[in-house]
Amino acid sequence: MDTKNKKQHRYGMVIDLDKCTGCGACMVACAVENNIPPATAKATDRTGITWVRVYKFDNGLPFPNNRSAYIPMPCQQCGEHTPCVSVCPQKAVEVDAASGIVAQIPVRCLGCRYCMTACPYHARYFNWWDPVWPAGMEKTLNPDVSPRMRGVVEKCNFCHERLQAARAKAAAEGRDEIDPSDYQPACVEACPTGAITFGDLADPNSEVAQLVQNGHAFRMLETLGTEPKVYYRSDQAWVRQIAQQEVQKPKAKEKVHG
Amino acid sequence: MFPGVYGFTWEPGNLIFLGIFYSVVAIILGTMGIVLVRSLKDFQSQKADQIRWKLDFEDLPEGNRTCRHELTGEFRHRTCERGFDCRECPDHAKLVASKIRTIHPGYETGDEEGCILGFDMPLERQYHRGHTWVMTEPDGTTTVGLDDFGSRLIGEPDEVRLPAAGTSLHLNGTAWHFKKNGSDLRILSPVDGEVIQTGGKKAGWYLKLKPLGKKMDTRHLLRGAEIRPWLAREMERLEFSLAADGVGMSLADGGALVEDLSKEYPSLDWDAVWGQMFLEP
Amino acid sequence: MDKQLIIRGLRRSPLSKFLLWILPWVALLGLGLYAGYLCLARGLNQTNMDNRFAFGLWIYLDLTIIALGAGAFFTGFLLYILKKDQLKAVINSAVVLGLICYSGAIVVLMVDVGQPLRAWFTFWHPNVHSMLTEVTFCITCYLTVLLVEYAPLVLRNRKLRQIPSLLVFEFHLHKVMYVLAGVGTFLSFFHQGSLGGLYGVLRGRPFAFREGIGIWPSTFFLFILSAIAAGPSFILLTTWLVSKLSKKELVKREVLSLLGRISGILLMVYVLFKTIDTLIWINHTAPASGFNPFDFYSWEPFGTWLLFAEIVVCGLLPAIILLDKKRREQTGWLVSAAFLVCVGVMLNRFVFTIQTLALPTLPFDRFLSYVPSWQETATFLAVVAYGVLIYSLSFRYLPLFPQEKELRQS
Amino acid sequence: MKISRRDLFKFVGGSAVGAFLTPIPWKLIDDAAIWSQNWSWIPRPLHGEIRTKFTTCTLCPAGCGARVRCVGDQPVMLTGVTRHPVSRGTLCPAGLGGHHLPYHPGRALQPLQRVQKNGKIEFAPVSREAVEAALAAAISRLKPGTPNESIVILDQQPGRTISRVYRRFLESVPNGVYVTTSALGGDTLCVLQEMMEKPYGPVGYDLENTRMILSFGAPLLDGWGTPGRMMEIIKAQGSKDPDYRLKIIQVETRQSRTASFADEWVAINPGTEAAFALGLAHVLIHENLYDQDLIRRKAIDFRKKDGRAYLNLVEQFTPEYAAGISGIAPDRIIATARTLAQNAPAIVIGGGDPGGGPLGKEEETAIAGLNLLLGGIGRPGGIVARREVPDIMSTSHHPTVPEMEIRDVPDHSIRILILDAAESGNALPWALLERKLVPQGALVVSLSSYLTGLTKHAGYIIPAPTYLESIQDVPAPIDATTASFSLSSALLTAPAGVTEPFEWVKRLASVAGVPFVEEAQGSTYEAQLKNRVETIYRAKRGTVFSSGDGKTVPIAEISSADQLWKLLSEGGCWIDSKAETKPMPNFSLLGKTKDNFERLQVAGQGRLSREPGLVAAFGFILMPFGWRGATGNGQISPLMTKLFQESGLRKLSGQTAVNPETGRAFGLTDGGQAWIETEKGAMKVEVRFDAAVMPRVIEAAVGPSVEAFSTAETQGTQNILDLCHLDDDCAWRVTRARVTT
Amino acid sequence: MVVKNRGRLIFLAGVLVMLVVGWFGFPRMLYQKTNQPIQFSHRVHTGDKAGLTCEDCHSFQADGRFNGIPSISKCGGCHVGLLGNSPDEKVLVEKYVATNTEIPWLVYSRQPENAYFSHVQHVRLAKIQCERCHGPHGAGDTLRPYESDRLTSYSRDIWGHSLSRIHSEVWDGKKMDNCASCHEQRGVSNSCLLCHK
Repeated sequence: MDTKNKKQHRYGMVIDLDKCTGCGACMVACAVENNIPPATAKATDRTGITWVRVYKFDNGLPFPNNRSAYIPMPCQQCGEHTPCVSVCPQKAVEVDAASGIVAQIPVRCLGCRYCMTACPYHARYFNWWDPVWPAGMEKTLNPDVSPRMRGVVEKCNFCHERLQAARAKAAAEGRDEIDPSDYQPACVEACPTGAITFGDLADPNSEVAQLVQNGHAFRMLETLGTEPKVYYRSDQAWVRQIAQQEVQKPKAKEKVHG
Repeated sequence: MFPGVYGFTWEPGNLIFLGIFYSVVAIILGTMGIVLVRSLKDFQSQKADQIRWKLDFEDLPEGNRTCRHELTGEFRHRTCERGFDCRECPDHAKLVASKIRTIHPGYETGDEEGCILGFDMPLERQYHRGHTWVMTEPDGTTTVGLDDFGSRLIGEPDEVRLPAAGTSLHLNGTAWHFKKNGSDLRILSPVDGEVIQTGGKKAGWYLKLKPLGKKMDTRHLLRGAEIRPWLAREMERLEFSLAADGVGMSLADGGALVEDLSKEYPSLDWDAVWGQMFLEP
Repeated sequence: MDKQLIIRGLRRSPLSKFLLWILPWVALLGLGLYAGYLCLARGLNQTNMDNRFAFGLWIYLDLTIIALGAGAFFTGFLLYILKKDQLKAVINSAVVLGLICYSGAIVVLMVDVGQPLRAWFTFWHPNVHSMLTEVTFCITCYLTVLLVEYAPLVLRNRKLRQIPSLLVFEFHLHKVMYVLAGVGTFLSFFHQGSLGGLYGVLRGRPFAFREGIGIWPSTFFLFILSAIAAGPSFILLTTWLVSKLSKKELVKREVLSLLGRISGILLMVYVLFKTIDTLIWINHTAPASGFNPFDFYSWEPFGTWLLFAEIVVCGLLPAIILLDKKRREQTGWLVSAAFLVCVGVMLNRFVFTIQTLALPTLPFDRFLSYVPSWQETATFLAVVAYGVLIYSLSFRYLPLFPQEKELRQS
Repeated sequence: MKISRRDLFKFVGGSAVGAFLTPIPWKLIDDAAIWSQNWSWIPRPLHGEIRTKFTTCTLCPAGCGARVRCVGDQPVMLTGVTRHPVSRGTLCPAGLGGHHLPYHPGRALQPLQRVQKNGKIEFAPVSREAVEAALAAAISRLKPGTPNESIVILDQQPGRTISRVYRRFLESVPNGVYVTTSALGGDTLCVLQEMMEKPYGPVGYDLENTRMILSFGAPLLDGWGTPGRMMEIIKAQGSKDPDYRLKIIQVETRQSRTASFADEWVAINPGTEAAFALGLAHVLIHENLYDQDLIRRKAIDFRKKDGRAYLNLVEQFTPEYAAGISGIAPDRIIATARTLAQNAPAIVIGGGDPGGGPLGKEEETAIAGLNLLLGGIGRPGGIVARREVPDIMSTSHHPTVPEMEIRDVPDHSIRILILDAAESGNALPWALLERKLVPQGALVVSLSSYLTGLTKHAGYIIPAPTYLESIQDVPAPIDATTASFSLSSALLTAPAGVTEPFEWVKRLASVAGVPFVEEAQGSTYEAQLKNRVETIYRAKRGTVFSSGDGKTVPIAEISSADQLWKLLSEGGCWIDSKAETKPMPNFSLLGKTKDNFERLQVAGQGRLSREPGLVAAFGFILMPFGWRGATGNGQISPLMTKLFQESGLRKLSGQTAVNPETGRAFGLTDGGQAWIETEKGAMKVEVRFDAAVMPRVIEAAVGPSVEAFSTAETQGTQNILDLCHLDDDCAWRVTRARVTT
Repeated sequence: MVVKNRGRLIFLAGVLVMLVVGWFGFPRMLYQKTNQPIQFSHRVHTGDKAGLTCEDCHSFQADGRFNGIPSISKCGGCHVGLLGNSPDEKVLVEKYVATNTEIPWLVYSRQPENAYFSHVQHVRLAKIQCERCHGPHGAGDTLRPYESDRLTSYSRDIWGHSLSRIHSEVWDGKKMDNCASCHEQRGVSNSCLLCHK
């Protein structure tokens, strides 16, 4: 297998916010696929691990004109100035040249969490606890993904193990390139409304590349210049607007509880 | 990290960063290596005593490092730079050769023979700044002992550790140890020599030495007219040292030290005073 | 035995009083060690840090004490390289403070990282583009240097000095101190810088992000400047404090003045550059990332008062005091100004650690607060206690202030 | 030779230097790091042959197909089955984690008895025989013919083979009553059938062909009906001509997921759905937008006859009048009615929130009336008839005990209550069941896999196998337009101590000596199921979907009943052919019940209208809400912490939302704590400010508590449902509450 | 007796003792030896007698997954009864084949959970011989005892037999460095994700 002469892929996704109902299937499917343990009793939305987190956001108007939408935030797989890669002191993070996927290798990670402070998307998660599954449930772990230990950072890698499986399948059939239909991340597969489209952005004929071209597509925090490979789209102007408004100003003089 | 180790790339960034790092490590290790080699060399050539004296001497307050030629008035103000070792001092040699020696007036005031400022300081002996006397015996050996000033400062020691016969002593190295009130005091060796005999308590703690070379070199020792001004300076120093400890004690002219000073003023920091007076700060 | 260890001629309180003094610090250290054990054995869930507040009290502590510890390298630099011989009076104390700061920082870092057993991977597989790699390399090398610098001090202890081999070693070690001071200056210089770079390179945190000067962000240099400005002030402050606590004169008054003057000059330079940097950030960097710079200050209590306090109250003001000869000669003014300088650098490190993380980046993010857990606080306090203990022991048994004996006798 | 201390030092020093020339330090440093990468307490996945199996999800009545990825025989992942005729390739989040349920820490693994120990309720092990003896004794004490002394089996997934067995059993004992819960989403359909003069048979929503849905709080996009069906419609929206896209209007107080996703969200005052529905009817009639032909021909109470006709009722509900009650502007009511008429075929769906409880019968009558006015019954894109699953023992052949909804069961009448393990996924407050029990000495037995929810109130617990541990049949979902039948297979062996409900009923019958000795005795559950499959096969209707290859073939192409059984037990699905359009019988727009005119009139004033002063006194209206699957009494995968605890995507029990302005006016803080106090009690909750919440309403989540994922506690010690006011018709949608800090 | 340079000799003795301990004693302490459940002769199976190739037993699934050590059913395919007279075969037939129990083989080249290795890509696409990594394992008559690191529970084959990691044979050692250097030689990417899961 000579990766040098192989096609360079840039896997990415387009998430249609008009189709996301915020059901959370992606989060559960992701956790099942990637052997993410259930939370301990003390975990919160700030210490938990969900490689793809669905946020709710609204148009900021008062009742009854308030409207809200949901936005799934996996690792945005930044293609330029990838903030987490350059900060990692021991190369536990890198951009995979063949796929464009930002790789996080927990067994290399020393748990300094610098990458987490660097990531503006909060798409990186630290294992504050050792993973614990209820007795017996560890039998349901996915053999293609290794469970992590406490003290390391982890994040979405577009279900890279599925890319591996697709490559193995291609190799078994004597092919050098995978069949694109063999590689779909778990969240994409699980999304009941088909809100997530996944594919190779480098292939102009792919569905994702077309969707990106078709207008109404945008990326989060584009002005930072990190060139994420996760795109969003919405036909609703307010959704597009709010997703690009970088800082939400504090509302009145609310007391904030963290 | 190293070429050949997985992950190493020949990128300029890598090379610059690691180059700097290795240089720093090399400098630190190299410096430490040099220190170790030098220490080992000096330690093996038994220069420890010499170094100790060098360091101690540098630690002495400037007033305690007065040149002997200032005592005699040849200089108005002069600080010794050589650890009281006049043997190689070109100025000393010059001054001795010129024989222009101003005799301190005190010498002529007619102290009792050998009794200077109330201390028993026989003039046939030569004295070291660390309050030891040296007397060259007719048989070519040399006797070394604590001078009267020193004896009175210490009084009755709790313990004395004399060197065994055969031990080589070096100038300003340790001659013997006194222990008193928990303080460990080193008495500096006034000359180079090999111990051939030691005298116990009854004999008044002395050492008999034979020269290491052909002849005992005593050029650096105080003698004759230098003794009185030196003692006067030592009295001053003592008073100063005691006063610093907050004791309003006065050694007015004519007064003499009692036999065992530390007994009289037990509350004083004698350890510090002895350290000062025996040149062991 | 205790008496035998105290430098001849120095006055130290009776052992019982000394033990009474260190007892609470030992207790605090014990508590902190227990807290650290909890964090290592059970994981960092013992802290109140979280995915959003991935850095907390510890990193803040780290940045701060390293900034204050800059006094060590900078004094060494002034003394050994620039031959400001007057500073010989405080160099030993500065070395001890530096050692405390750096070793404390490393110990806390080892608790702070999730997998300390793998920390050495940084050496084996270094990512030279990471500021943290630079930090790691510098901090380990500089700690080694500080230990080597501290060694002669320890060897000067009265009892250890009796051992001839150690005496010789100390003698030769002292002779090469200028080399170590030079290396230390180089390392610490980069270390301070890379700590500043740590935040300055964070493109994803537009509040901290600074455009580069060469390959470095401006914070790289500002941290160095602020650290070397604060370092002498910290030495001044600690010397004054130790002198007050021990009721002894430790250094000559003009040494303190000199420290103040150096601090003042550097601070003035720092304030100038900090102001320029802030203006560039307001007018260029932040808008370029798509942010209104003043939005960052719209979350109470992190208002613009912080910026004012940092640059004017704790920057310009003490700089003016320290540069005024008349005020500098008055201990009250001198010490207060030094205090302000230290507060200023602490505030600066606070803003970069805590405010940076508290501010939302995503439009639907919330502003977050964070309160350290008792384990974090105890570990933090243990470092303080560790510092006090090391300093107390060093002060008692080692020749920290060469002028002390002289001043006592005069 | 004497060895001095110095020698020892030298030796140690030499060793130390030497050590660096050996692998010891280097290997140990490396091994220590490797050790930290392979801690023995970090579980390792099973490795083995990867197999794909198929089954049907039984966690709610939706009946979704599931593809099971197994390592050896161990299921490790569930995904939807592409082209599955019921679920359309989709699994909901609860279904995605279904394979974790056998390992849920809250499982009951042996028969348990509720005991009081030191004033605390505990569950102590008990023998199965003892439970059976106690029940047999209680059965023997039941006096035949006394309707206020009944034995009830509560079945939340009716239509299964076991449901039939239950009914047979109840037929054999004195005063047996077979009870189901009000099926959310199906309520409108049930009421609609009651409004028909003659039985019309089962009906379903033809969502695929409709152009508009007006939903009264039904969580259309959040686990309603068969979730995959609605999702498929959303999925297809993009490729449709905008003019023909499905338009959804959600009428709901809360900005639910459906409300935020819908084309329009009509924020309605709590408990005033009837007013809005009647207001719409008023506009439809006044603007002649209704199906005049149908109404003229079939409606029996449309004309103004005795002043109590439908028209008289509707007359009162002018847009202005309805607006005053529902808080929706008259223009909006008129516009909505027009939109409904313009976007024919349209469907109006009632139901309500799975946690907020069902709408009342009156509201459902008004909503069903809208469907009738729009003429949406029996035509494509409306409410269409379907056939029953072929069953030789269907009720028409063998009269058994009637099916009754729990809200229709007289209060204080149940002496023995048996809870079936199957879940509807919707909330069911214990207070509702408690009200139906005799005040003293009622015996409650739960056939449950988990020691949670309603089961916590049972006197005895008989552990039942959980999902994937037993073979079960899955009947057609309530909203389906065609009947379907599939099987869930036993991919895992149930643990010892667990009893299949069928076996248990058989044992109970024999212990109690009831004449339950028909073909069931001596048979196995599997045989019963096979029997049913055979019946389907013999009916020769419909098609069969095979999960393995994703193909659908007519049943005629299946060679034998055994082959059909094989296909179904490998996750296949039988789908009935479309029912022919049946002529509609006459209907009453007010429903059959005599006093419905008055009842609707009252209901039209809104649920809180009876004591208007109290609203002001209490200040807040408490509205519980939930998510089907997580509000039920069953269990959800511990991994659901991702949606609740670890992301805030869904609210946990004890979390509430209020409008920021209301919150501030009442001194509440965002993220702070507050007490909700109602006539039933008080509860401490966490308050979040949300601009989408109606002023003066406090929305409280009916969800799992944090402990529910790691212990036997499903909903914590206290549940917001305990605070809710239960209406006479067993609705608990709105409750007056006081909120204080 | 006064020996000249006594101190130096004692120091050197310390060094020497440590060298012996480190290079000879330490490996014995670190590694735990376990015998395989039964002895198996690869040579008998691959030689003229049975004539099997590696892939006949260590086969691939259709989707490219590597089956690794064959399951007992594979053994049972031939060893229904005794084919020879070796005592190990007797154990195989009686203890494992007859009861359909899997043999608890200890896999010499077992990689940790976090490593992903695709046999199919190496064997089918890159056409690398089994011997490149497994050495002459397939030609052996016996199975050597399995050695595992007490600290990490890794097979000794991962670090390689020589503790210095200076290996005389190309297949000795299956640490990441070994994989990486071969990848480097062949111009294959050394991306982390390629081999970590």
